[in-house]
Amino acid sequence: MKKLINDPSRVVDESVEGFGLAHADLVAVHTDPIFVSRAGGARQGKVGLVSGGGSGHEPLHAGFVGLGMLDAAVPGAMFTSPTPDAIAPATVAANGGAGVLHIVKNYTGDVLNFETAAELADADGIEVRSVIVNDDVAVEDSLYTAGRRGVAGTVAVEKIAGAAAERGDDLAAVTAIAERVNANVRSMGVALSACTVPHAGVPSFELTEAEIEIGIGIHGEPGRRRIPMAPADEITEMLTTPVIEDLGIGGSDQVLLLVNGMGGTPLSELYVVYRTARRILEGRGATVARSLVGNYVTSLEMQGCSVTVLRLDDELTTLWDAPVHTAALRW
Amino acid sequence: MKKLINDPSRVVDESVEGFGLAHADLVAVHTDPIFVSRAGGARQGKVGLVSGGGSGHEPLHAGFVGLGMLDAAVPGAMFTSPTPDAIAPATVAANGGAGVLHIVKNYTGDVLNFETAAELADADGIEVRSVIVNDDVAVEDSLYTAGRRGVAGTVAVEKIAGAAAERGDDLAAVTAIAERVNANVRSMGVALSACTVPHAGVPSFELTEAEIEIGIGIHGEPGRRRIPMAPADEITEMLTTPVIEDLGIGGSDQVLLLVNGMGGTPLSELYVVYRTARRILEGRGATVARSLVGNYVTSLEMQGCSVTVLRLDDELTTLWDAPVHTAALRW
Amino acid sequence: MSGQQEVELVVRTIAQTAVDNEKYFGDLDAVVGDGDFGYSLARGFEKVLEGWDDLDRSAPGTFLKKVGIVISSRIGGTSGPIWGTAFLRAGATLGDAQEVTGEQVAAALRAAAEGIKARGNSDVGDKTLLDVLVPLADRLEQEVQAGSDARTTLEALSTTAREAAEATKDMIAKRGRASYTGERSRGSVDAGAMALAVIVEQVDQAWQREALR
Amino acid sequence: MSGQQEVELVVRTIAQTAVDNEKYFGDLDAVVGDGDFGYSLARGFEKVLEGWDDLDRSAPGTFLKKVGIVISSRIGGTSGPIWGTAFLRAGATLGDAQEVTGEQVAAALRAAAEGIKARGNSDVGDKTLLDVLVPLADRLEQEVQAGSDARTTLEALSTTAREAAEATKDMIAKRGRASYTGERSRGSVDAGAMALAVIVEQVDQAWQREALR
Ligand SMILES: Nc1ncnc2c1ncn2[C@@H]1O[C@H](COP(=O)(O)OP(=O)(O)O)[C@@H](O)[C@H]1O
Ligand SMILES: Nc1ncnc2c1ncn2[C@@H]1O[C@H](COP(=O)(O)OP(=O)(O)O)[C@@H](O)[C@H]1O
Ligand SMILES: [Mg+2]
Ligand SMILES: [Mg+2]
Ligand SMILES: [Mg+2]
Ligand SMILES: [Mg+2]
Repeated sequence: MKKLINDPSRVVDESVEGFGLAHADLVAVHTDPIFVSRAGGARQGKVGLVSGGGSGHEPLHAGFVGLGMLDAAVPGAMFTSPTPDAIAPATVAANGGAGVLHIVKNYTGDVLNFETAAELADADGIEVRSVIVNDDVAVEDSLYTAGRRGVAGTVAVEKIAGAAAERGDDLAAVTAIAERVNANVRSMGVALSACTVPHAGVPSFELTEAEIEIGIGIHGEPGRRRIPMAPADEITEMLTTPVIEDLGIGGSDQVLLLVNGMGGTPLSELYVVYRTARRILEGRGATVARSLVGNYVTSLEMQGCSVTVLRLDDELTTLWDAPVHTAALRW
Repeated sequence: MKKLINDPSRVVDESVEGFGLAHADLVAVHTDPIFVSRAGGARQGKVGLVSGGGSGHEPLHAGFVGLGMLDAAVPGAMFTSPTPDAIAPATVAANGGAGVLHIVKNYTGDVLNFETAAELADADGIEVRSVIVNDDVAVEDSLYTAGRRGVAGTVAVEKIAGAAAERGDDLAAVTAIAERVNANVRSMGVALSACTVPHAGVPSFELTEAEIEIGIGIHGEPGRRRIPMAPADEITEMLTTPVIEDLGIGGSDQVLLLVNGMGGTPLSELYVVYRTARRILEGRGATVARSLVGNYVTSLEMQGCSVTVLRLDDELTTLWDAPVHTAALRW
Repeated sequence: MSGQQEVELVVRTIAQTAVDNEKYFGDLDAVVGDGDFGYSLARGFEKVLEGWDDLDRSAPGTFLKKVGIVISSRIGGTSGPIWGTAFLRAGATLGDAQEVTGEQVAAALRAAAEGIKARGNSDVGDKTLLDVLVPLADRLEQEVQAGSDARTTLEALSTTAREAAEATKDMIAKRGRASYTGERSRGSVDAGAMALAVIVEQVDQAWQREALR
Repeated sequence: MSGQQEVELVVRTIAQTAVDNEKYFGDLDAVVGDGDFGYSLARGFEKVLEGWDDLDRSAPGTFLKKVGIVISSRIGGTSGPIWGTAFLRAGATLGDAQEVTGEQVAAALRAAAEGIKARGNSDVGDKTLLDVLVPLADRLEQEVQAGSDARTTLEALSTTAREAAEATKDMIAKRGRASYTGERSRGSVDAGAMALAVIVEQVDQAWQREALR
């Protein structure tokens, strides 16, 4: 394992400290427990948005703290959900008196820890709602499983719910918007290489030069199946088609297309994938009305990408277009 | 070699096509010869800015085409300077009647091809000036060498010269600003792993788990020396100190600190490096007035980073802060 | 009958085992999970050991509840809430009794298992630590009913735990991150299940060592 | 005396050699450079071959100039301008003569080398293709003065080129991307130099083949 770190047990602290120094105009970093909140604190009367989860997915979530998006982010250890004693004060920091929405990716650890934190905040008199993001079509959603994972679609939920909160929607309305985004967004990912969690020190799985993992999550776990390496167009097809079919995209749909890098893939390759994913969508009659290409929800240095499609409506488009000013997303 | 590509000889074309589709609001993509210009064409009376070079450094340069930065970018084959027959029409497209500045990274191929293109444009009646960016302190600058390379400092030259052109400076003034930035910016880089050029198919060099290359450029060539792997703080020291000393940073200096990823390094690690580079600068009495952390001038999927320091003055700071609206840099 | 001393021995052994096996438990989780289980458990129980002397030990049940609070608040991931709940429920079951009977200990273990089921929305057969914990609770009840002594009981529990942990190898994970790999989760033991087996074996041995002195 | 036919044989052989050795030349450049030399040369000379029939062949010099223009405009990197200049200068030296003498060919080769020096701000000893091209020009002058026939001359040039290319191994690169590695550029031959040697050998062989028919 070669990484630009000093000590596996200090990497999250040092990285978040560096993040805070680089973006002091946008965020304040709190330590012990560690969380990131907007510089200047919560805006009175605005619904607060808090997200968090294991580290290693940067820029998610701290990179999305700022105007028009999150009010606070809680980074856990690498790939490990943060604890309630960090989520609770972040919730307090995000509260402007109009309640707080927790945006939680659907992993047992995240769900449980946010649940406990919500109870703690509730005991402090803060009204908390939660939306569970579960956009990953690679995983079967049933009562007999842990359900679909939350992956790159989280960016869309955070951006659009953030815009709704910023324009003054109340907690119920912001929650409803977040749920609408989640209901209309789907993703699927591929890994060309694994990643190495610093405290593990070895890659999370081994792939030969001729193999890839399809249907991966964002925690270095193996995917649904291992298949032979294929040209970008074929891989893009394998990612895009399940997403489109699960969403039932067709005819007159307007969509947002997000091609997300897993952290170690050159931008040039993401645009190759984007080009083909877009063609596939257009081939079904859909219009790609908005696009995002880059590293947004990563798995450390993993090579690979995910394709996310969000079905838009006028309101979602307006909220997507609304101003955002964070370290990782800005317009 | 595993890459999200279809065909090594088509990767630049397909990637740039995807880029154009994703950012149609910002850019127009021309094919055969390939170049990228601002959507809507050149603004009359504004000095045009053109840059270019081998592909594989994305988002450089096409990601910086747009308001407040470049007017056109010319991507060559991977790590190969583009030809005059592409640079010349890009120069014509960028010309708003006030002349064009070529921003050229100091590589023999880039310099020669831009030179020829400038002659061609000149023959068409377009006044062309050039600034040669050479910020890499790893390479000795002397008459007996090819001189220092142009690396991540290019972003600062393009941003600041772009702002000067946007505010209406004439060609001589924009050129002078670009030269001032170049005179005050220095960089040095490290590789933890090599990169693989698609048409080569094998990594540009081999490193064991215990080795890194220090003083690398951005074309996968080996660095100045191979040293044992070290903690991030030590590596950061090895990158930052030569940069600071070459620039003579001290006392009351205000600086921009750019920690640039080589393409395959997680953002979290770049912030670990940023934190320490900033401490080193502050330890010398300098003030880090502006910061940029991310993948801006990359070497495909190489793991590693570079540290760039730009000595600011009031005018450079104002121009850095001026609005920019490109695919990769926006505020 | 067991008292504060015995409970402390058990908890201290659990904590020390978690710290000592950080790498092993992490590697188990890495096979089809995300590899953080060993790290999470070690960091959490480290905190328990660090704050050891300050834990409220007015009664075994109170002590267990305090340990549960440290765990829930200091261990991230799935393991914090799940293990925290187990300690909290066990502690609540014991109430403020100074000395507890075998039946009470069995009830506490059962409560821990039920707490995890509720919290984790999971059950026996999902390939989690419940596939060791529930057989453990069953076996403890049997041994208590049979009137076995501590030594016999702990040996029986060790055997049960090890066998149950090994048996998770053939299961398909239905809960936790391992479940995302579907069929591919078959063929390796569950990390939480095996950790519990190792812990029970260590408790057995620690008890023997203490009894010898 | 040589005419259009001989010049076409030489250029076609250069082009075919560049295309055939794409991988070899690229690998040579990859050692301390960026590995694109083979790709650049192959793509450029592919264009020359594609447009072969449309090239202006009114005179050998004109033909060389047209080839130089294709190369400058279609080969990126350092090689485009440098090889382009070589062809342009050689062509200009031959002017519009229909038949050229050995002296003229030698002068053209010398002009090519001088053109590269000027364009690349480089000279013999910098570990570039000049370290083969200049010895080649020297040797050609000698053979012409000695009145050697084509066969003898080409054999001599092959030997000179191969030796000169091998000799670049011990040099430190002072120009081109390889120079960035400083001392580490010692120990491997220069890509451009070796490419030139391979080309000369192929021209030698092609000439023999054609002469046999
Ligand atoms: N829903 C659940 N109910 C009970 N136990 C679970 C559940 N999910 C996971 N586990 C147990 O937790 C272990 C993994 O813990 P941990 O690595 O902390 O979880 P994660 O990394 O998925 O958040 C598994 O080996 C399993 O024994
Ligand atoms: N300044 C120079 N003058 C003459 N020849 C040069 C010069 N720089 C490089 N070369 C030659 O060009 C070869 C590399 O060509 P190429 O790979 O196209 O260059 P690059 O990738 O550096 O732009 C070298 O092996 C050397 O022979
Ligand atoms: Mg985890
Ligand atoms: Mg090159
Ligand atoms: Mg885990
Ligand atoms: Mg080269």
